[in-house]
Amino acid sequence: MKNEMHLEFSALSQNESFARVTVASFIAQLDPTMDELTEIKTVVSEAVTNAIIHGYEENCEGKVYISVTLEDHVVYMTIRDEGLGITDLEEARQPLFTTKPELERSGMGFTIMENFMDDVSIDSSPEMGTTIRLTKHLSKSKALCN
Amino acid sequence: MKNEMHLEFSALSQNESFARVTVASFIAQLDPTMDELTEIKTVVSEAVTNAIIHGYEENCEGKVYISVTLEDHVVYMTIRDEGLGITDLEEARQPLFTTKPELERSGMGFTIMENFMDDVSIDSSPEMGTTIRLTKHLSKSKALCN
Amino acid sequence: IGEIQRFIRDDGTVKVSRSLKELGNKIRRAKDELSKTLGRVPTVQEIADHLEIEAEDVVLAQEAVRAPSSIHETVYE
Ligand SMILES: Nc1ncnc2c1ncn2[C@@H]1O[C@H](COP(=O)(O)OP(=O)(O)O)[C@@H](O)[C@H]1O
Ligand SMILES: Nc1ncnc2c1ncn2[C@@H]1O[C@H](COP(=O)(O)OP(=O)(O)O)[C@@H](O)[C@H]1O
Ligand SMILES: [Mg+2]
Ligand SMILES: [Mg+2]
Repeated sequence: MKNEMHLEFSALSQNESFARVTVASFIAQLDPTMDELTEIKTVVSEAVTNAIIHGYEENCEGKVYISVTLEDHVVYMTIRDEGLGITDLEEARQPLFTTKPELERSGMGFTIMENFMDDVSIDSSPEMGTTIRLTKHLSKSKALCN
Repeated sequence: MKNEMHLEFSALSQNESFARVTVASFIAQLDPTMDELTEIKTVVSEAVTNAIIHGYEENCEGKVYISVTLEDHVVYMTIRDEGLGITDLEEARQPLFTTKPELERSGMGFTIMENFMDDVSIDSSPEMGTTIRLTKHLSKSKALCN
Repeated sequence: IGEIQRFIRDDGTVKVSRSLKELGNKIRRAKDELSKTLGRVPTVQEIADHLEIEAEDVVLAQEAVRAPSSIHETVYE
């Protein structure tokens, strides 16, 4: 049975925590392990932070869009902004690459997403903004009595 | 400074806890008391349950829409469905009135909303569905060091 | 009226941030305990059952004890 949710919120850094909790509490229905939840929350942090500081350069009028679909034991997540977009995607995805070194960015956002999720795909352009699609298959090896 | 969020999710009763926690997490930014948070969570439960069991009669394809705006210390919340609508609004708002006694409904949903929120307004029709607008002014008597 | 959940104590005037932090610490301890007894990382429902709260509330309280992360850094738990 399919279950979906869509979230939209102001591009304010104070909403990062809220975004993490919203996504994690939705996924909690599938009874993930505490580690899986932490990984997903971290990925949300990275993508939402990117939308706010790179996509919108902290313009609080920007909106961040998150969608999550749960089907069987798979999490399908999309995190989107209508901001500036990424000019060189291949370069952006390289570990340690950042266009904002003055903010002490680690440049590791995409690397983290790729490590913690099973699939990551990115669509981006100056006209459209940036859309990140991520998939994670949750482990099913839980206690037999559920 | 204004902060807003919009949430849409499938009309499934298993999403009720998710809706409560999502709204609570957003409002937590204003550092309410536990009573205020509990009251708002209860109101969300009541309105979301109404949308699912009365608005959509548990048709999981229905969508429930929640919007929350935070401005100064005021919470503006809207909970909406595009379901069946309420035929007699004055009657529906009466304490203990329910159109589903077979489900052991208490009929107290609207009464609870009116008790826990400062303002409750309802728009409903068979064409449009039901929209509940609620306002709550959070107490400002906080510690000076925050 | 309805379902009133009291987190830790009956003092409803306690600030949410403090109440959630206390619950968050309980969750941390529960996670450690269950990891030992189960021999693996517990699931969110296992922690929820242990503390007699809902899984979604485990998520909410756990965020309250996350080390403060500025927009400029991601902290790993
Ligand atoms: N949503 C986005 N909008 C515009 N540019 C982005 C977005 N997300 C990532 N980028 C670009 O990709 C680069 C790499 O991102 P990331 O790996 O998260 O590292 P960091 O955020 O530390 O710079 C960023 O420096 C930025 O130039
Ligand atoms: N979203 C809704 N859509 C359609 N009808 C509704 C909705 N919410 C409330 N109602 C109607 O108003 C009545 C009173 O609601 P409420 O006070 O919550 O009591 P209860 O849910 O226990 O019946 C319901 O029995 C139903 O007929
Ligand atoms: Mg980044
Ligand atoms: Mg009701």
